[in-house]
Amino acid sequence: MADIILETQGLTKHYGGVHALNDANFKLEKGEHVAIMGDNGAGKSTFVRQITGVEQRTSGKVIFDGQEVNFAGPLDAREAGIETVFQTLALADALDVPDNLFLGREKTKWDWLGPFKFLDYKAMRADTLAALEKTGVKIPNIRNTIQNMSGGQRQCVAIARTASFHSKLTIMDEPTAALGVQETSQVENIIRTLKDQGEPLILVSHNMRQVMDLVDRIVVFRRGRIVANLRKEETDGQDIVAYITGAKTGAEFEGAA
Amino acid sequence: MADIILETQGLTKHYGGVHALNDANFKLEKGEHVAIMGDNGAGKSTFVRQITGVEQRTSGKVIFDGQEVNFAGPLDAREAGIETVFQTLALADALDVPDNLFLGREKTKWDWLGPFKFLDYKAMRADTLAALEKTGVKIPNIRNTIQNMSGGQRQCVAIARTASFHSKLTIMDEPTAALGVQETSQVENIIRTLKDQGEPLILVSHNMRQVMDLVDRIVVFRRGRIVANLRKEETDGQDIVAYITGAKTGAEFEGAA
Amino acid sequence: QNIGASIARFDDNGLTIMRNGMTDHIATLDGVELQMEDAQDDVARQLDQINNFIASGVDAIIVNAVDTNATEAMSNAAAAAGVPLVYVNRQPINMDTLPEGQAFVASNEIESGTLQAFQICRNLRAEGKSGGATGYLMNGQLSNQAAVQRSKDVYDVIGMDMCNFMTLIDEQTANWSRDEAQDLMTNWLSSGEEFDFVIANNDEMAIGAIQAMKANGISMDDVQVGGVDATPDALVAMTAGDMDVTVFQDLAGQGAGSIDTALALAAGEEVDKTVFIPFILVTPENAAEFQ
Amino acid sequence: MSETSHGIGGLTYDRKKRSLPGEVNIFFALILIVAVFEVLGQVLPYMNGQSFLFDTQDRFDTIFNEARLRIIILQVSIIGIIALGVTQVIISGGIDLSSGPLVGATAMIVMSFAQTELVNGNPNPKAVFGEWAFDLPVLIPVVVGLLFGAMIGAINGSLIAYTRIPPFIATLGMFLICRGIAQAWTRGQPVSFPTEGFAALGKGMMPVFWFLGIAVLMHVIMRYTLHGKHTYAIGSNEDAARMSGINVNRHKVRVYMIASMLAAFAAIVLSSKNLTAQSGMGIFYELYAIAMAVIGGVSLTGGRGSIPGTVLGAMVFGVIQSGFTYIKLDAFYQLMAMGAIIIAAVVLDKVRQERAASRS
Amino acid sequence: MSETSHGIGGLTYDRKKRSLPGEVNIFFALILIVAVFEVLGQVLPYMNGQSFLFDTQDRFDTIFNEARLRIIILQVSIIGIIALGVTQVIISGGIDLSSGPLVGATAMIVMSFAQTELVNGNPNPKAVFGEWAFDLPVLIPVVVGLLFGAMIGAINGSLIAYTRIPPFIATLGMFLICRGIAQAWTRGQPVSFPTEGFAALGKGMMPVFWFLGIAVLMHVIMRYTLHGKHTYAIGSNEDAARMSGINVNRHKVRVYMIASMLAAFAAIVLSSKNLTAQSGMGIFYELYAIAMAVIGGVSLTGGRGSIPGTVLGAMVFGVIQSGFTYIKLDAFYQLMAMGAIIIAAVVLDKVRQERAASRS
Ligand SMILES: Nc1ncnc2c1ncn2[C@@H]1O[C@H](COP(=O)(O)OP(=O)(O)OP(=O)(O)O)[C@@H](O)[C@H]1O
Ligand SMILES: Nc1ncnc2c1ncn2[C@@H]1O[C@H](COP(=O)(O)OP(=O)(O)OP(=O)(O)O)[C@@H](O)[C@H]1O
Ligand SMILES: OC[C@H]1O[C@@H](O)[C@H](O)[C@@H](O)[C@H]1O
Ligand SMILES: [Mg+2]
Ligand SMILES: [Mg+2]
Repeated sequence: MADIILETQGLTKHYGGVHALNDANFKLEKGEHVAIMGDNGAGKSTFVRQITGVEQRTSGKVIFDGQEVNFAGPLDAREAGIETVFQTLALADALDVPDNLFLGREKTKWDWLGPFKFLDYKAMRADTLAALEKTGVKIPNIRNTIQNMSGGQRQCVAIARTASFHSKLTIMDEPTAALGVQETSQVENIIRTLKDQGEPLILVSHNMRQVMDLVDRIVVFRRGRIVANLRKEETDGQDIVAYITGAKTGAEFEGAA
Repeated sequence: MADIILETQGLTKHYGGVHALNDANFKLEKGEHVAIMGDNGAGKSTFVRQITGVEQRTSGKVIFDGQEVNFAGPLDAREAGIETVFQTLALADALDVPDNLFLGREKTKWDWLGPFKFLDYKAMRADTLAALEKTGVKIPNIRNTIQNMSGGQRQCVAIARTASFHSKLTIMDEPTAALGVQETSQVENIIRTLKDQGEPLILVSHNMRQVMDLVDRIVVFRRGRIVANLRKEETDGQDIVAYITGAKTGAEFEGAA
Repeated sequence: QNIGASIARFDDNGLTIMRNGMTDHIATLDGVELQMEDAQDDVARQLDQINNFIASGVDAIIVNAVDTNATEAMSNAAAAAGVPLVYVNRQPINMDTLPEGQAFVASNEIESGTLQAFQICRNLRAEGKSGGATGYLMNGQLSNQAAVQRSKDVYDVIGMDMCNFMTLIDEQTANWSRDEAQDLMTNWLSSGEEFDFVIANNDEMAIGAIQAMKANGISMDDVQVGGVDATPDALVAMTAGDMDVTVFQDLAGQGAGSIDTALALAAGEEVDKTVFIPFILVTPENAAEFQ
Repeated sequence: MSETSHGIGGLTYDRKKRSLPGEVNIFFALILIVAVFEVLGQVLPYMNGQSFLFDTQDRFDTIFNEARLRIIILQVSIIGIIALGVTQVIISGGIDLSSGPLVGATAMIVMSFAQTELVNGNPNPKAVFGEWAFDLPVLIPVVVGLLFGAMIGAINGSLIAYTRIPPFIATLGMFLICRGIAQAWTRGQPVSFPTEGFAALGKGMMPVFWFLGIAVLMHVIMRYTLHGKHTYAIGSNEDAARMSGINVNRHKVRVYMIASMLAAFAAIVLSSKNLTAQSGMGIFYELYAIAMAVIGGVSLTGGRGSIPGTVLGAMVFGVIQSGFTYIKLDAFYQLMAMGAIIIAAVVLDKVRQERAASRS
Repeated sequence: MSETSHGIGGLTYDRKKRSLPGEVNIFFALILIVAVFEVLGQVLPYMNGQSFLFDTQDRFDTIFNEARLRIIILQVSIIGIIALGVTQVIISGGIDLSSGPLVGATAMIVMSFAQTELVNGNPNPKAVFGEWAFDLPVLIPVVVGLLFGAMIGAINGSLIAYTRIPPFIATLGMFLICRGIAQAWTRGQPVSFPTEGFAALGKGMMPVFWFLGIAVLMHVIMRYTLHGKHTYAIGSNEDAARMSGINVNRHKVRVYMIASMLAAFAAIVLSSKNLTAQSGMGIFYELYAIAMAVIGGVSLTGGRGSIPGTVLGAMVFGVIQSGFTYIKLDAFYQLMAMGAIIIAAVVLDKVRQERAASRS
């Protein structure tokens, strides 16, 4: 089992009367890229939020890198080595692009000053340009605040942030939803690079083509439950849609949904 | 010219030093469905914001339904007959689904009470269910607040809102970006219905398949300028990508970008 | 001639009477201008106002101190700029060391509370309650020196042999306010305890207490109520038989006196450094004199 | 419709598991505070086993100390009226700091139109105007007061809506302006001796009657009418409200006008209750009114809260104030204890909310 | 890097057209207000052509009325020090209402450790402690004051960070607690007669020195250090800051601690300047400090503002206050005019901002 990077057992989240996630048993091997698909409201983002400690789960276990974990917040998850692009992006509107890219891990000088250490603006700006380049996005002035960026520009900043730092696991929740044709293919290249480097990935996406192009395995959520776990080679778009819509349910998931 | 519903002449918007939109000349005929495509940051949403009065343009003219218009705000635009799904959705987080669907045009009783007239919650709830049905979305409890909805559920609420009211022109800025496979096809059906009813539409989208399926004409933005105006029959995906990336520029737009 | 005056608080009842005394007196004088500032109960603001007067080049300054302990800094500022300074109504702490060209016209709060409490003590004795009487004490704003002093005067009187039959059930602040006094009194009443007197640091609170007691059906003959200030409202209450004791100070006289002293100092004349204006006890017998 | 699950797309929603409304928490906090005072009454040696809410001396017909029940609510009724208006301001995403000074200014103005000619047979020693202003029908001062409130509210609202300056600044400016008006009106002199008609408005338990009556009215407005819905919508997301076609500017003016008219009405009741008007009246009322609303669950970031919550928030203050006098807490420590209890009440509310949110 | 256009993807950005920083607007407002006073001095008949800023009576060596220049900044220096701390609190998305009462409480405590034994040869009539507390080195009261401030700030910050109650409530509670402490310390009696060493801290223009010195320090912190960047990030989007791995809770505690320590330091300078401490000191300072920051362009919704802006905001107050005395404005109207000018200054700023935003 040493090659399992993430495992969830019976992971469940209820919001008052809404059963958003029920009894999710999920495994991800080191180096593996897995897609999560499913209808709107199927519980995909809820699943991501439980793993990354954004919310506290109702019940179930999360085992990361061989250890049972109970992240008190996303800070803990990140420190454990999970990098996430959230669906809500998590950018600070009033700050500019380099500030956002380095938020929480700024480059600094004179570190003996503790919380008052100085920021190395110059270095961060240079690195920002390099990181954004990879996403193929165009931004007229990276010193403008994030609130003045277009939807796709914002998304690229969030992706560049995640891609700039090494991690044990990367999670991307619909990373290309707002992206243009060119930017999407650039981000897909970033994902391929992760694959080549052996970094595992969970990709939430509604884009069938993208999923079939990129990942090894597809997990389908429906009404808060996992209803299918399919190797890419053994399935196709139509088959997946059948699981998404509930026309089919995976053999090992009978009784679900 | 009586069959032109919307025309812009030299529409331009600068934000400080950022030239987001330059000299856009655009025409839309009654009953016509047009797609706007372009890279992230190309100026598509900026174009939409100028037409709908969300922002005040730097220069240029907007002619709607035969009259030059200068909307002071989105309220004016809506009253003139333009229904818009903004990229930012414009939902009130603390209100529930029916409240959001009817925001600004609630069903009421005892109208002689003026601003203190009573809300007809029952009627609005029933209509909400009907309107959402069309988008194919699933929502466990429509009385939950919008902030508790998934990304796709939110987007469906915004679309249902626009689709529920008749208008002279409908504008949708990336309406299906966050939608699942099923919901996307439902929303595309809504758009087809508009087409059948002869209602004109501007659709901003990055989805080539969708654009080719749905619209009559494609306008491409690049670096804040219109660089192509293509009838669907005379183009194809690769051709459009060439315009988006700048490999090609429309004959009548020489000099642009 | 330009005189600048800084008053502790403009919306204070007693100080308003004093202010009016000043403006009325100025109206009778030729060629004298008075500029009055509201220190809004802020010590620091008052010191700044004095410095502003100095910047504007006034001929003399009058100060009704927010905090009489802060007068040293003010005296220093005025002396350094060579501008005469008169303290009014509240006695400055640096009275022994006042620089040249400074004086004060004030009254001593030790008198007010003492006169009031002692008269209540005498009235209670006269009613035959010297075997034991209980009551309540209403404090003014706890940060206000007049309030602190007047309450202290009350304890001192109750500590005397002649008055130690009086005991306080409770004391609370009603912040000089009639409204808060009404609520406070009603709260006291809701405990159902018997009592014989209510002493308040000012008339407004005494009137509030009276209103609350009357609303709860208590006869004003059975309770001794005392305030300070002799405001018109209090005198009316006294004539109506509701209030028993108040204390008058000649605030208008103090105001006018401070102006004359300031003018004299500005003209370089010799003046008395200290002018004491005494408090006067007011009871139903002499109330008419003050109306 | 209340029978259905309000779900769509074939999803079921388990209604039994839904969270309780926030007001329930504040209600528990209130009960808790009362219980603490009851226990203190038994435990503190000098209290001789008195009871806070119950009648231990057989003074009343019921088992309750009715005098206590009355004063608990009476003493918060006037600020409570202000808090009702402030509640909608905060829900709309704004704040109103001017209500306290507005009380002072309105009281001065109103009382000047409510004076009697003769006091105990003597001419009124505090007359502000001449002959013509004596013994006017009670409607006149009331209308004058409400108009003044409406005017101040309209200025607040217009500044906030049309110039887009922060409500904190607009109403802080108005705070100073109203203090100035209050003092300039009679140059600081109190105004007293109203007509009997005017004095009746705030007599006895009348303030409670006004407070609860207006609370019911405001609750209906906030919960069931267009005005209420738009107030929540603007507070939740002003841009969204604007884009959805709500006339946000006009609405804001109305919200601030209602708030200021309620503050003006509070001034009328207050000056009637006290039979006097003084320019310093209403000091810190704005802070207490805001605190009542927030303790009652109104969110300072807008969009959330309710009138019943604010009424309960006001009750918390009433109980605390009365409780302190009851246990004879030293005045110096009352302020500290009040501060601690305000914090504790809101913390309690938060803790219960979070627990509810993470409950299965 | 400042030569490049900071664009990516081949886009060019026209740097010459970028908007001016917000502080410029406030600076213009300030100039405008000064000009108005100068003109009034010439125009009002009773002013006999006096000048506001210039020396027309040849009282000073330079062409300026130096006494005026000094008092303009002197009188806002102490609240200004508080405003510097409040600026970071507001930028972080919070608010601090407790600073005014904290000034009162700290002044009382500090002064008790700063008393002299002999006053003009007599024993100190206001002594709070015994023998041991007389004539202590000046460092002791200063450290005691700063520690007290740090403690109050830590409580504020911890409540806000860990219990998630609104800053308005936490600091309103602390407002009452500090007022209580101030009054309970000596049961309302002022504390006076400090040592010469202590008196030197706030003598003459020392408050100005402290204000400007701390302003420079705070500017560097907010603009160039991690603390500053994280303060802006949290105020801009707290959830995002949390998700990005900033320890938001610990950061908030630090922000409130700095604010309260600055308020405590202001209390030290204030009591030294006035040679006394009184429990009512600092009344309304919290409101003025917040107003200075907001006039200086700090946004009450968090994420936006700067220290130089706040310094200019403070200057606006100084000029207004001094100007009113200069034109001998009746005190009743001063409050009104002050209110109107605060509003006008912010409106002006807004108008210029909007014009700049819609400029081509
Ligand atoms: N805080 C919350 N309170 C109540 N219900 C919630 C909350 N958050 C999510 N939900 C509900 O839980 C369900 C799952 O939501 P989730 O965001 O996980 O969906 P998703 O699969 O990510 O959808 P999408 O593709 O639209 O992003 C939805 O029905 C949603 O309305
Ligand atoms: N308020 C603003 N201030 C400054 N720049 C802005 C502002 N709004 C938009 N921009 C800039 O204008 C350009 C066009 O933005 P716009 O939102 O129109 O792009 P878009 O074509 O809609 O992109 P997307 O596909 O990502 O939504 C972008 O470079 C963006 O950064
Ligand atoms: O400072 C405020 C107080 O001042 C006193 O002199 C007066 O008697 C009180 O009524 C109160 O006004
Ligand atoms: Mg999602
Ligand atoms: Mg866009």
